[in-house]
Amino acid sequence: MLPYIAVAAVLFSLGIFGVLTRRNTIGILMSLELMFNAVNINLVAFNKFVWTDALIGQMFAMFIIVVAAAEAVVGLAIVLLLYRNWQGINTDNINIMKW
Amino acid sequence: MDPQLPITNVTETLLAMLPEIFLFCWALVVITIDVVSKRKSETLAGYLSMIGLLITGILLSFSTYGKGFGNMFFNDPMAAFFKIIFISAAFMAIGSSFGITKKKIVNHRGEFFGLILFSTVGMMFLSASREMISLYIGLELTTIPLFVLAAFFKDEKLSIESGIKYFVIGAFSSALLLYGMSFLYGLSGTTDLLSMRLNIAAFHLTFKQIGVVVLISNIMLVAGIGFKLALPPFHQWAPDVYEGAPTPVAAFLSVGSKAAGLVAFAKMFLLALPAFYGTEMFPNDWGMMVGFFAACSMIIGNVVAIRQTNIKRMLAYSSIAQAGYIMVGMLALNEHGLASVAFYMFAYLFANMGAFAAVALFEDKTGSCQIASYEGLSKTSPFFAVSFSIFLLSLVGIPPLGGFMAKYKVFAAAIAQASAHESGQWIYWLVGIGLLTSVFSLYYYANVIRQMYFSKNDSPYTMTYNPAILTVLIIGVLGVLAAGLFPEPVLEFAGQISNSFGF
Amino acid sequence: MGILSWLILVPLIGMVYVMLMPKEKVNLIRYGAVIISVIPMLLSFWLTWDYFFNYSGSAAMAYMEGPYEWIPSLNIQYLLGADGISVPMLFLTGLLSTISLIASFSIKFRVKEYFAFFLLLEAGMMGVFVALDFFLFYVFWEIMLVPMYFLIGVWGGPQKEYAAIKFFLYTLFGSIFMLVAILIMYFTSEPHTLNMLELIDHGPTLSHTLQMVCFIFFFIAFAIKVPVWPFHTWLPDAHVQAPTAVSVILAGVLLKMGTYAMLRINWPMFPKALQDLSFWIAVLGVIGIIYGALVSMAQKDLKKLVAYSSVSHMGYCMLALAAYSSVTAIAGVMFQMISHGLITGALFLMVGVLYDRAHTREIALFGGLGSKLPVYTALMLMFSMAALGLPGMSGFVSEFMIFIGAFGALNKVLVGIAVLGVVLGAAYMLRMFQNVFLGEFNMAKWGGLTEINGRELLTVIPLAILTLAIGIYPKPLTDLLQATLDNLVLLMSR
Amino acid sequence: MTEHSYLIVLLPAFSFLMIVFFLRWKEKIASLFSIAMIVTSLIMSISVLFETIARNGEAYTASFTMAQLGSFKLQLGLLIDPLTAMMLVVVTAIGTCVEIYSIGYMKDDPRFSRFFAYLSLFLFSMLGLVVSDNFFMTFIFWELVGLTSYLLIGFWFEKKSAADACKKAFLTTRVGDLGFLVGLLLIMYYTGTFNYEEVFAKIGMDVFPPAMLTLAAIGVFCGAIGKSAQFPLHTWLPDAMEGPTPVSAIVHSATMVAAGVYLTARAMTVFVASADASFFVAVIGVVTSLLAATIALVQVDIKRILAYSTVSQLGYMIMALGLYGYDTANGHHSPGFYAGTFHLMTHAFFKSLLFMGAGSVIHAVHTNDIRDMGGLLKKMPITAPTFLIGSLSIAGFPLTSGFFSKDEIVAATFGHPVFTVLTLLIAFMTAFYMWRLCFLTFFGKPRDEHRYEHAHESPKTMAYPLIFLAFMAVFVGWTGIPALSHGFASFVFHAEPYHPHADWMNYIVSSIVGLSGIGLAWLMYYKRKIDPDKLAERFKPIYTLFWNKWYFDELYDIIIVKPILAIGRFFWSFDANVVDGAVNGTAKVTLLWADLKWWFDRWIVDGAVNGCGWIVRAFGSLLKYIQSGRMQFYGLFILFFIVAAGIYKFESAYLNGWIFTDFLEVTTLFVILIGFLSYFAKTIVPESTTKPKREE
Repeated sequence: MLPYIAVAAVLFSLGIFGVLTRRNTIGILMSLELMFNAVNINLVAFNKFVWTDALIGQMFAMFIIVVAAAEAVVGLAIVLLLYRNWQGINTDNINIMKW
Repeated sequence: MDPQLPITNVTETLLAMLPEIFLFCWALVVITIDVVSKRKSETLAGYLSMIGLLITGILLSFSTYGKGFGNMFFNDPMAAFFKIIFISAAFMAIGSSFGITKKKIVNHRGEFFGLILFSTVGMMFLSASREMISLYIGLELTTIPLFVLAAFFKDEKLSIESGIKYFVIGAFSSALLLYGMSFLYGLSGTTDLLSMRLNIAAFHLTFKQIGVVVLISNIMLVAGIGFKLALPPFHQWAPDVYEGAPTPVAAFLSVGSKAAGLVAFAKMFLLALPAFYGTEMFPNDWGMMVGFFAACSMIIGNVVAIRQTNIKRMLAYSSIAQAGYIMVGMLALNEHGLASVAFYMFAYLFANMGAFAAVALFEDKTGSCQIASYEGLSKTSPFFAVSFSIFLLSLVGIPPLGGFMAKYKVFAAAIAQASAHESGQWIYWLVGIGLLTSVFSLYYYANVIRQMYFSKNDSPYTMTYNPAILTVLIIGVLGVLAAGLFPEPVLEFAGQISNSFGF
Repeated sequence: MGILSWLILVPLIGMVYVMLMPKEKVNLIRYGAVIISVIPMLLSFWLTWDYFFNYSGSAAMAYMEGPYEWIPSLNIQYLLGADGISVPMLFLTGLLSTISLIASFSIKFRVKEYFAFFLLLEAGMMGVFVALDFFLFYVFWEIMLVPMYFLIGVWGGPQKEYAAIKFFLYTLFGSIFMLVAILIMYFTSEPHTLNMLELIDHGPTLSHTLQMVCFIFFFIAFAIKVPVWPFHTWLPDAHVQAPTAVSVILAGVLLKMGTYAMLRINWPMFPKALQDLSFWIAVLGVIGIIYGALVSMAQKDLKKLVAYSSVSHMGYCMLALAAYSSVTAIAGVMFQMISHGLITGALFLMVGVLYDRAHTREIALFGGLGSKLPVYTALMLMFSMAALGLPGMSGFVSEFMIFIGAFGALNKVLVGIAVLGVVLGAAYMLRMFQNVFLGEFNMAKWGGLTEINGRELLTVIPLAILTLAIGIYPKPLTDLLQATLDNLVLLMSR
Repeated sequence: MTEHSYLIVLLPAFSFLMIVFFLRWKEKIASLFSIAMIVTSLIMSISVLFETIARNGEAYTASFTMAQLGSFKLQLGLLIDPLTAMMLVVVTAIGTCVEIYSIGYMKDDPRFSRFFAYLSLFLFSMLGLVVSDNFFMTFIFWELVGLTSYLLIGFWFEKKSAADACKKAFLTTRVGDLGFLVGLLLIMYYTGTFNYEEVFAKIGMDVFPPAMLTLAAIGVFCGAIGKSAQFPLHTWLPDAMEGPTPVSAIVHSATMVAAGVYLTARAMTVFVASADASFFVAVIGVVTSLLAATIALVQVDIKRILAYSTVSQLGYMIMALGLYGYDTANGHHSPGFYAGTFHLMTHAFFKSLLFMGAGSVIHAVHTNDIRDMGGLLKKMPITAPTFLIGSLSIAGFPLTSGFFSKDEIVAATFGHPVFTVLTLLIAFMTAFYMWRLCFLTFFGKPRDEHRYEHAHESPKTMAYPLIFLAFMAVFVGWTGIPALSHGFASFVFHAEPYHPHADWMNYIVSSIVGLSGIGLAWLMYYKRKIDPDKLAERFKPIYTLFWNKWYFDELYDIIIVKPILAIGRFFWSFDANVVDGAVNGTAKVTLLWADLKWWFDRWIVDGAVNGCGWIVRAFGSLLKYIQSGRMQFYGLFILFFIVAAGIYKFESAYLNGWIFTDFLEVTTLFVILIGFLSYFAKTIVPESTTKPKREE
């Protein structure tokens, strides 16, 4: 089981790294997906190797996939708006509000 | 009725869920009617939504305690109490958004109100769950519409910026939350919160090393839920989002979303991962860690608020600080603790929604959110000034207003905890920090009052009130006064919450 | 509903009345407010009369109302009562409120709000002096801050905003300590209660540390109100910036709430802590006396001088409070509270009269007013003399009792130093009097000053009469206080 | 009549109230009413005096409780014993004279009726002081005479000197009262009562530790030092001459300033119980007397000479009383008590006579400077002779009142050679400076022709009191003639009088001393045999010292007045800067000394609240930079704290919390971390983008 967990952890960390360092908003969205998928791997792995009697973990993962899709839709819509208002989706410019 | 009594069949379960189901359908109806009526009417959608919320409230009063679908739907006193808060918050947020739907959101009124209603439904589900999956879904159903709502002014950079910030940080923390949850599942094999608590405890007896995992998931959960609460250091999105989002949305965020976070926190940490001060059951003494965050929140919120010139930003920091006070109540693991949290939320609802309604009204009228532009308002719009002052004073915690009663209750709970347990002595410091910073908070709240009252000049603006916002302001004032002067029924109700959590 | 509830309720009704009046009907508001405030004044007079003849023989609470359940889940009750130490305070509050309202006729703008706030303030003050439930007490204590904040902030002098927020912050800062102490008391009592009378029995059973903590917390809260040196810096600002009538209330009633609360709560509840700390309290008192007097001497602003003299005068109260074992000293506290209320109230009114005419309070700008304004000068002389403790006035009786009592109970050298305050008090008052009223009159500059008018006389004459009456024949007051104070001293010496 | 003696006190008070409230506008009626009241009091006093003699001097007492708390009582009461009865007559008699005199003297004053009101108030207070039966009541009236003295000195308050003088008088006497108050507190503490007779009885019972008794006695005597203008508080009395002359005549020579002597006599039992205190009293008395006499030698202001003479004579009385206490405490007999009170009475008459005479002279020539007078004897046929009679009396010319009373004082010093010598020296000086005054004023050639021409005799209302007082100045002392078996002594003692030794010897010595003083003055200022100016030139340092009144005013100004004002100012700025702005740092405190005022103005806006507020705001200014505006920074922030919390939790769970245990510690650490991060955030965001494009 541990390899799976490790892969998930690596994936999660990569996701975090991506979210925090990408300048491209789409890239950030993709990194977020990485993080969600890391969680999914975790859940499924636990279900498969530890708690095999019920499918709770897999069910949870299904829900997460659905919700992540919905989130991605909203996110992409906002990115479109970003593009329209800033003529670009680079995060460097998106700091009008501060302090 | 005994909250533990199961609802036996699906029909009854669905009946128990009737308010949520109704509100969900009503939201669709609102959107549909707005589209069908070709978006002609300025107010139709708004009033429809308010009526829907009222009906939901009435339905709520018929619903019973009990659970269904495993523990996925669990109607306990906490659920009932917080549903009232969510509905009221939504009601007041909608009431204060007539100004922007009249001018700014001309083509999407139905969607705007519909999304608020959807988010409310999410919160209601969230509050009625004792299970991780439904909790997560409730949380997301709450948050995703709010992402949209924050970015609702499609042509305003500020709004878009607040939307993207809210979205990225929100998704980021929900990923963190999920990661923590996944480990909890891994340790217990269940998503039911009560069984999870027992399973982990049993597991820990035989296998001490899982403590590290619990620890990690603990922190992940705090971070994920802390985001919803805007609890420092997970608060940074809040000022930006509050400033950029439409004011009623900010109001709804500050009350509804925060209350949802509280519920989630209570469920996760009091049911699944209870902290035991001083025992070595497993290393999830989250108490002191959350204590640091609460202390930081009170300090940072109140201190930084002093420096703000934009009133929405100031209120954002104020709500960050208020989260700290609420968490003080949460840390009191006794019969007063949860009750005080619930009551605080109740009092805070009226004061904060009222304050945001006043800000929204002023913004609609003048287009400005600067504190300085409130100068001299007491002469031209006395009702506005009086009610706004009452809200602010309630937020400071001046008796006999609700805010004071709430702070009293919270600090009473904390001191009861501190004086009862040797290991809880540090809570005294927390109370001390809380009280001290509440004195600082006077400085910036009073600053607004000062602008409105102390100036010799007359304000160039005179407020005019539409019926909806008038209702909101009046409800706010009455609520604040009632929570301060006759809080007994609410306190009693809140007391049941503690009981239902086994304190 | 008993008489004490009406004392609180009538001003609130008055506030509603004022709020319902249209803002243009200035006279309807002013006279209405005064007339309504006369009712609690008469009630408080009757109360004093009735208490003196029917209840003053015993230390028990009279006119008890309640306990009615208010918030049962927190054991908060509506419980009112009055005894020998609250009745004189109610008398003072009733009288000074009406007088201040009459003096407020010189307020020219935003009259409606002013009178509404003022009546709210009166309700709060009355409440503090009759509340016997801690929570209720705290509510009344805090309720007053808001109208006070507005009264200073809207109608005050040039630095009003600063003074208002400073006052508000300072007192709120004190209040949080009180809140913590109240909560500790509540949770350590068994069964949990907020009833002050029961907690007075509960207090001494606490552990020594806890007693000390609670004592100090309460003390900070009340000391800020008194104000005890070094918590006094809000006072000069608030006094000077506030409009006349508000200064009168501040000096006459609000400062007394601190000492009253010490007598009511702090002192009898934690006798052990009191015994440990009494020396230091006396030291603070003596510092206050000397410091206040010295600083007064350096003042250039008439009102600031009077304000700092309050610090000095309240220092006497603290000195006497430290001498808790002496009935004479505690009686001296009560006398000093009343006489300071009357005298300093009157001095503020007088300064206000001058300010209304001259639009300045700079001592150095005046001189020789005695020849132009004989009546005003005579009254001012009388009140200055009363303030410096001339026999025949209430100030003397109180100071004398304080010295006698404190000398018997405290460190003799300390009291000896405190006696210096008598000379210093004379020094700053006479210096002020000389510079303003004696010397050559500047006809060109102040020729236009007019003599004190009938309305203003109406406000100060009652104070003058009372000052003299208490100074010449204090026996009724001592009789009224005797039983209560005996009991109090017994409680404090436990 | 004795049982109604409270009326003696109350009638002047009634007169005061009537004038203030009803008769203020009718000057004539006001003055007449006031005189009627005091005359009534005088008649009653005389009858009280005779009744007291008839009672063989037994004391009459009555009391009224002002306030009571348990055993603690504040009472007002009457104590009519011979001393009281004597003083009552003296006060009312001189009061009557002065009021009549004032009709003329104050004739055209715009505040004529107010003057009578004040005089009545003064008489009320003085009589109250006289009849008091306890220390408390004495203290009350003690202060009230202080007030009236203040009012009367400052009667012409438009003059700056008068305004200064009245304040000085009040404050200086109040310094003495401080000691009085401490004495009272000690007495109350040890005896539990204020009543004279009870206190005396308790002293007999040894309730006092000796040291405390001495302290109490000296404390009470401090009151006398202030009120009777004894060294070192004597400086106010000469300045008090700024008041109208009738005021000087009654308040500042005959009655109020004698109150100190009266109090010392009244409380004699206390002094008798403490030899140390008595000796202190005697020393103070003689020092004062000598000091004042030396100053009087060179002064040129007629009223000031009389004022210093008053101080000197009061010192005389005090010394006599002190020696009595000392001798009695040591078991010797002494006539000091009798001498002191006797001189008090005679001095009251001749000194008020002298003052009124001086007032008459001033009225005539409109100057106080005796160098501008001369030869007035011809111009003032009534004033001059009466004044000379008064001068004879004070100089101790045989068979005048002063002769008998001064004689007894000399007798009281027997057994203390130093005192005897000094006493005789002072008597000599007294005779000299009084007659210097007389010769310069009334004899010789007029030195200012203009003033001389316009001089005229005063009106009758002023003249008649002079005649009456001159009569008294000669004959009142005869009540104490040894030949009449020491009538006064036996009366005051109401017991077997003590006969001093060597009466005749004594008389001869003091006569010689007095006459030689007059003779020297005659030689110097009438015959001009010795040139006073040359003398002054020769003894220049001493002359300058005397001329400048031993520099006491300057000294007090430097060591007391200035420091107190400076301290006041310092505390004030302390208040504004340090207490108020505790955070502003110690560095600023040092600068504070540089220019207090500037700092006050600069920092008044920074209060403790604002001071704290300053910290809070500064902190707020820093912390707000964590809001860098970049969402990825926010994420980083979250991550950072997840790691931080992880470290903390791991440490507390598995390393047994050996790094972080305290809640406050970690909270502070967290806040500091956030502060650091915000500083970091501030530095990484380029300045160009810090300008928000929001609506502001």
